[in-house]
Amino acid sequence: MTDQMIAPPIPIQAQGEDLTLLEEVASRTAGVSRLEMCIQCGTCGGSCPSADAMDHTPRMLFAMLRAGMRQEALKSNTPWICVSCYHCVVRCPQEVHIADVMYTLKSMAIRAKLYRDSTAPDFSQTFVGMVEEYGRSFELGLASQHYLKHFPLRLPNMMPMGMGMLSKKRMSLTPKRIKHINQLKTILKRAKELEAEQ
Amino acid sequence: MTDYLLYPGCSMETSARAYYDSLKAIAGPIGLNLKEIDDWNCCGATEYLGISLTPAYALIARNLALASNAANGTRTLVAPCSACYLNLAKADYYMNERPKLGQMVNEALEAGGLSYTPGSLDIRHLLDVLVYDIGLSAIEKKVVQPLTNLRVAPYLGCMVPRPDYQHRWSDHEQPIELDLLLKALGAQVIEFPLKTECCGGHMTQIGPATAFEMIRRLISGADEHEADVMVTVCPMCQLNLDGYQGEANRFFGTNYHMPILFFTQLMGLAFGIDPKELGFGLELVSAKNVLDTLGIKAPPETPPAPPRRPRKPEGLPMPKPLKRPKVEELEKEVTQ
Amino acid sequence: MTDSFEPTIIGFTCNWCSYRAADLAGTARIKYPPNVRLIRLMCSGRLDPTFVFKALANGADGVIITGCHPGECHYIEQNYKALRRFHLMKRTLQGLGLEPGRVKLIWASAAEGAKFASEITAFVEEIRALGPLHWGKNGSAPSPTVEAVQEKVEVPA
Amino acid sequence: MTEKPKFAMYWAASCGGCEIAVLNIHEKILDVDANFDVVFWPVAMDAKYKDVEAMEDGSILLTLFNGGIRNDENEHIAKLLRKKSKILVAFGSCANEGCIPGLANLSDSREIVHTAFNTISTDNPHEIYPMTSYDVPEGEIHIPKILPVLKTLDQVVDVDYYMPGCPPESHQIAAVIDLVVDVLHGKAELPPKGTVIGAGNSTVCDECKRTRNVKTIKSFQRIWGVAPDPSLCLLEQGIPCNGPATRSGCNARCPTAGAQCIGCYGPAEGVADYGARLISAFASVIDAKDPQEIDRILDGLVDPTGQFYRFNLAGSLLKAAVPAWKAESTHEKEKA
Amino acid sequence: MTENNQEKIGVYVCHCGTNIAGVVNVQEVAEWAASKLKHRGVVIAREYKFMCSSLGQELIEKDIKELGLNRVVVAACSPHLHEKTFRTACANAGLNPFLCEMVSIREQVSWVHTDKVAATAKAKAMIAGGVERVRYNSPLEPLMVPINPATLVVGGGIAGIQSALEIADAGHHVYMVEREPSIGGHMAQFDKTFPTLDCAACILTPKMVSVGSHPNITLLTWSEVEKVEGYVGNFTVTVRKKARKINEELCTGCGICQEKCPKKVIDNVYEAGLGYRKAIYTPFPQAVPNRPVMDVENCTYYEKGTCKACEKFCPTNAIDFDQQDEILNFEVGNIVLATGYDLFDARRVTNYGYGRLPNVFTSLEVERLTNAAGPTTGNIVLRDGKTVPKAVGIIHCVGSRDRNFNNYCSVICCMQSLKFAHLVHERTGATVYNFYIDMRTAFKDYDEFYQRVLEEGTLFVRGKVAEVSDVPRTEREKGKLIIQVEDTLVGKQRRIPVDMVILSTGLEPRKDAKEVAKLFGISCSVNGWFIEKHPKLDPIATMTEGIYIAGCAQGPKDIPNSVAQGAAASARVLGKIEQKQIALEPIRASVIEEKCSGCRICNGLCPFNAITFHEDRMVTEINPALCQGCGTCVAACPAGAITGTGFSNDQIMAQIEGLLMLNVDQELAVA
Repeated sequence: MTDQMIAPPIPIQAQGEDLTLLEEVASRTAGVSRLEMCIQCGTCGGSCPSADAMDHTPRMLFAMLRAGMRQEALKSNTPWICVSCYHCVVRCPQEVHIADVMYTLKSMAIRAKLYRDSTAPDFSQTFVGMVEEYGRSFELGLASQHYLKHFPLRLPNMMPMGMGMLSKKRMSLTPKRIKHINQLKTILKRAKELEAEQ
Repeated sequence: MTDYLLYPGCSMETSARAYYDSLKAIAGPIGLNLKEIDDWNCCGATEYLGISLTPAYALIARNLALASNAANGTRTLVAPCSACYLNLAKADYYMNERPKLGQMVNEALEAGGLSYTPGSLDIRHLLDVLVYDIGLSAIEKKVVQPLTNLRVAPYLGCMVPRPDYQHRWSDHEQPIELDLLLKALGAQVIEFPLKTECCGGHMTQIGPATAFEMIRRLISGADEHEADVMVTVCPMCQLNLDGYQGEANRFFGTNYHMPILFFTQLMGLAFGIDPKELGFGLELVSAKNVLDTLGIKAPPETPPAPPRRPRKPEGLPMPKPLKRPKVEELEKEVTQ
Repeated sequence: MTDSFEPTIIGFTCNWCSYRAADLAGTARIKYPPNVRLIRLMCSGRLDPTFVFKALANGADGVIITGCHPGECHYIEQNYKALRRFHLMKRTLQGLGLEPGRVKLIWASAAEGAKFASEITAFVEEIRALGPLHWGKNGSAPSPTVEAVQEKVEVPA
Repeated sequence: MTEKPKFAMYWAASCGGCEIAVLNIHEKILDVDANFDVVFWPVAMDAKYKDVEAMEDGSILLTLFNGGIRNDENEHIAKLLRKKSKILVAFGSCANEGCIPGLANLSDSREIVHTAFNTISTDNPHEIYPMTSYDVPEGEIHIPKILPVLKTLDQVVDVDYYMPGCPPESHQIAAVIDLVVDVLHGKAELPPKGTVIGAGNSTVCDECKRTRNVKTIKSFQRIWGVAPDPSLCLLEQGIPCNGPATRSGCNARCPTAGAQCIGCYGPAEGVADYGARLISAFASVIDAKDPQEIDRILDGLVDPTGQFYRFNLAGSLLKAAVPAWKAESTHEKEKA
Repeated sequence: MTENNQEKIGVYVCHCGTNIAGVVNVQEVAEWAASKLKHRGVVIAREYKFMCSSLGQELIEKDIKELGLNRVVVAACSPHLHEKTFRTACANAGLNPFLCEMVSIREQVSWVHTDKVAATAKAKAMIAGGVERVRYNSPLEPLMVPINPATLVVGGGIAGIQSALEIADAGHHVYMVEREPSIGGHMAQFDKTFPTLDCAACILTPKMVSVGSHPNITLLTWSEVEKVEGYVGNFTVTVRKKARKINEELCTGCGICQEKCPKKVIDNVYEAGLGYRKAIYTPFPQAVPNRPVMDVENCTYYEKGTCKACEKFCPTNAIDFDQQDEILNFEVGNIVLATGYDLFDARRVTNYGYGRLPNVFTSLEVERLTNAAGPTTGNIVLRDGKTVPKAVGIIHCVGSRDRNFNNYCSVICCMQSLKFAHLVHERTGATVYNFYIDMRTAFKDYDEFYQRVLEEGTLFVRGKVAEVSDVPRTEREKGKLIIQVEDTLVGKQRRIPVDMVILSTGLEPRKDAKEVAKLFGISCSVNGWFIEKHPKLDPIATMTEGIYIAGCAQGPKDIPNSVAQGAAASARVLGKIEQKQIALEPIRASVIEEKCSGCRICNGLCPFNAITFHEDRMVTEINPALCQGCGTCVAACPAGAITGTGFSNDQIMAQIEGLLMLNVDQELAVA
């Protein structure tokens, strides 16, 4: 064996560690995230009811943020799978605002267009689109639009439920609009401008 | 009469109509005066927060601003929906914890001629107000039809007891408030260890398989405990567990039939209110069995005398459960 | 050189917590503005309101009083006495037309060097925003010491 | 027979009570006449300033100066008498520490003039204000100019002795006259310069007969709101008695009569700031650790500034409130 | 007080290498002090590279001798670092050490500021403050008090036992006060001790017996300290000796009363709630003293008025139903507090189900289960009392390292968990899982024990357990306790079914630690542990002279460290006793009697009880030996009748003037 046969080591920073990532996530999170306090104990990953469906446990995701793995972290499906049950939040021994960090990661992923599966982001955006338009959520519009796009094959299965909801008037056929929708739109417009200045 | 501001939230007018109807029906008897805030908007559920921070909080804060303007001698804003409750509470808390957020949100609100000072409202869930303000003994006094033979699984879901910014609940994992309220109605309340597990949340929309598994865990848990009905405090939980129960049955090849009702509906029944006024019949998994059980006007059985403690104890003694001071006070209120 | 206002601030620390917090801020090289001059007392309970009045009369624009956190006083509970005196002193000073923000009380443990520095920084900015306090400034020698009186007073012509 | 030593008494900004107090020594006043040649005492005899100006420097043996320095006339006479007197005594609270006239230092002097001449107490439709000089056919006439702040005598000139009280107690005045007479006859020596005479070295409590215990104050009361226990320390009953900080010498007149001490004898020996002593003392014995509770108790002290500085404001470390001090600084600058 | 400007002050400005000189223009400062502060008594001002070096100190000593300096100001680092150094230097040159003041221009100037001009100006102002202050410094002499050679040891756990024995063996008297009926503490409940697995009873019992029989030890069990007065060398202690309802003189410890007593009570103390005792009992057979106590709350006679079985059967008529609590007073010179810890209440972690799920156990329960003298005679079984577990999960860090409960590490849990892993494996052959966040085995032979447990096949899962559930999701989970955890080294959530869960519960300060601290005039940290004088250099002493702390009362620790601290405390006490008398810091308050009007404002302000009121003379007096020098009473005295040495009003007022001098006098500010 000669020296040439041994592959040269890959430099650790080959992918370009992005040490501003953790700070950026913290600064974009509502409240004080305490993200830097994570001791990697795994309470979050252990508590998560939907952890099985996640690419990475929340703990791993936080380690990736620390390691500056921007692409990988933002591509992870983990934040989208989070059901906001807050089990991890109340159990976290370091009081990290885990659920809110997940929201931050989602918004950063949307901004960077880095998610792999568009189901969840689409759902969020459809939902929000309706809210921005009417000031209220519109379940029928949301459900039909969303299922049609992402689960067309499941739609027939969902029909009984949808029909039941409709027949019992638990879903309305037309969206309801708030009175001062223009006021709301003005507020949201200003909020978006402020967000963009960030 | 105590005045409260009410933020109903979108579901109360649609998918959770039964919740709203039954709430309106019981409010009078227990002296709960709810003032719906005018022209409220959607709180954004769990979706807007994941898209953009400032707009999401501005959306929520518009409701807080409207509520604080409407506040006349009261500072309590009641939300019956868990997600709404949490979002409102969260905005109020974080606008204070991160003054910069508060400042940006207020800047946005100003564009619409509004403003909100964090901390100026007490944001509370309906159950909290019923248990801690109205009081269990007052509720118990209104009971004319005790739910004696009904086995109830109390189910709170996630966002009421957690993250609990203002420490309003007895516990994050196994809170006792709903159990005691149902006991005050005379129901047989089962020790339901899954009472704050997740119903699946928005996963019914974005990852049905995951959601169905979470629904199955809860329904099968209640079934194992031989519950006649699961009682919830949240429109989303009700929708997931009731609306998707059939779909979950199909997915796993199971055949559960677990009615899911709002706690206010059971309160109404116990108060002797007509089931129709309480939104019965709107559920997809029929709750007829509940009414049937109660229809049997059998006099309440005298409970069997507790067995005498054996002279020679078997096995090792168990530690006594921890009595938090809050719980102890609450328990004193229920005579049962 | 700008003519921006540089406030002069007198700070009082207790020997056990806040003075050590100042030490720690130093050891950790945490920067804060040079406007504050500290006086070490054994305890915040030693703080006599006279000292604060003296400082204000002699040209300080603000006074910051620091001590151990409640419950952590080296002398068990004397910082509560400081707290109470601070409240009453503040009320009295307000009666004398002083902005309430000119005198401040903060708690800092021996471990809170960073907190100490950030509190000082914040206080300097708060006083800067309030502007100069004219008590005892502009050359009118305030409250001279006994010796100074003897030097100064002459029989007028 | 040699000439009798000369005596003068002057009344600057004060109420006149000090003069009355001097007359209240009854037949002792004859000792004054027997031992002194009264050369200047505007309230008792006719004299002109120019007569005093004509005297030789140091020719008056003893001058009792009462009143604070409020205007330039006060200031001029203070300087004049200082020059002409061997012994200058700051007589009474005004000269010592400003007393009630000194409370004007809570405001800017312009505000005071305005209040005096153009508010509800004065019918002044044409808004006429006094001028300090005015031309009349006989020539220009002057009235004294008000100074920005009231000063104590020793803030203007060197003072030999201090005699506190509002007014000084007659028995103390008598004792001081006895002492001076004894000195004149070589039977005693003058105390060191700067000494406080005609008063004790301790505080009012020393002379107060009420029973005292370890103090814990749970609330402050105003004296007309309660019927205080006649034998127990007033402060312990929540009545803000200034006795603990006030120089003794009055035989605890007020507390003995059932009223709280308000502090006319000024601070005890060696105290730099009278109010600070009381602030510290009162706050030390409040029974609270929680900031809100502390505030609640302190709310009972309705006017802390008045409570602690009724007599001592001009003589305190801070001397005046911020507005008055600002005016004084400007004045000093202009002079310079 | 200044005496007609007779001050001759030397000012010494330190460069501290570049630490100070890099930011502050040291030379300018020294020249300025020499010229501009001349009229304030400064006769010499020097700068030097390292003032604290022996050459720097010699410089000061030389000036004191040659120039006749009578005051010294050193502008250098924090006085907490070198005040002693410079004061000693002054003393060496014959100047009273308290006539030396330090000005901290390193920690408070050069290290925290960057603007050189502003930093230099601030240094000047601070030196002016120091100079003004030092003019009012007065020479102080320490106060000497005699030391009573007797010692009080509070707490009869292993730390207290060690401390008491060492002092008693050295020939001095010890009073040991223990709250429980027997000494021995938590260690007496343990089975094996890590890492050597010695039997706890085998090594502890002989020491307990020594305490019980030592001629120099007065043992007071079932007793509590009620009051402590006095000060180092001269404490007066009041102890309540609770009524045992047993005449200890007559009792022989035969145990017949316990045998005959018909009332069984769950033993929540010694048996950790797992076993039973009688209403009259000694907590365990090797108890010292071997005298029972009667539990009057549970005794049938006190409940119903009849029974007295114990009295009937007692062969020596030692039962005394009328016995009352006794109050004892005695004097000691020093006190060792070894009051130990409480176990964290695992019921607070709802998600681990302790108290709800029968087969979740705490560490202390498992100690009793594994103990051959315990309720199961050493058999590790489930709550049913018979089933041997096939799989056992041990959870570390329960209640520790968690901001929801206690954010400190309880130190002993890792080793305790490893010990349990070993014992469970050895006694039951069960599969053992250990769930840990970080494995902390840092002490002699500890990591070797970890290796041994690894060898035995214990399965280690790195992850803090999220929850323990009894709700199965699959067949294999049925009838089991499921431990749900993220295996962080795999990065996946796991659900591990076991039969038994052992919670390695953390250590907490005693519930009444705060009251005890107050009783003895010491303080507690935020977490509630007693605070030592210095965390590194004086971990045994407290801020109150003559009071020492040992064992877990000071913070979580294992047996070797508790013993070491107990021994160290006794060494400190013996050192004090050997001194025969002690010098107290001269920073003290005192009352000027002629000025005191007896208003009694100050009377309730001293937590050290140094203030007393003399009704006869109507004046207040401060006991200089008790006074700790905080100065609160000085600030409170409305008559200005209390003065404080070292931090007098004159000193502080002068310092304020000095600090602000440059603002007032523009002349001074010019370099």
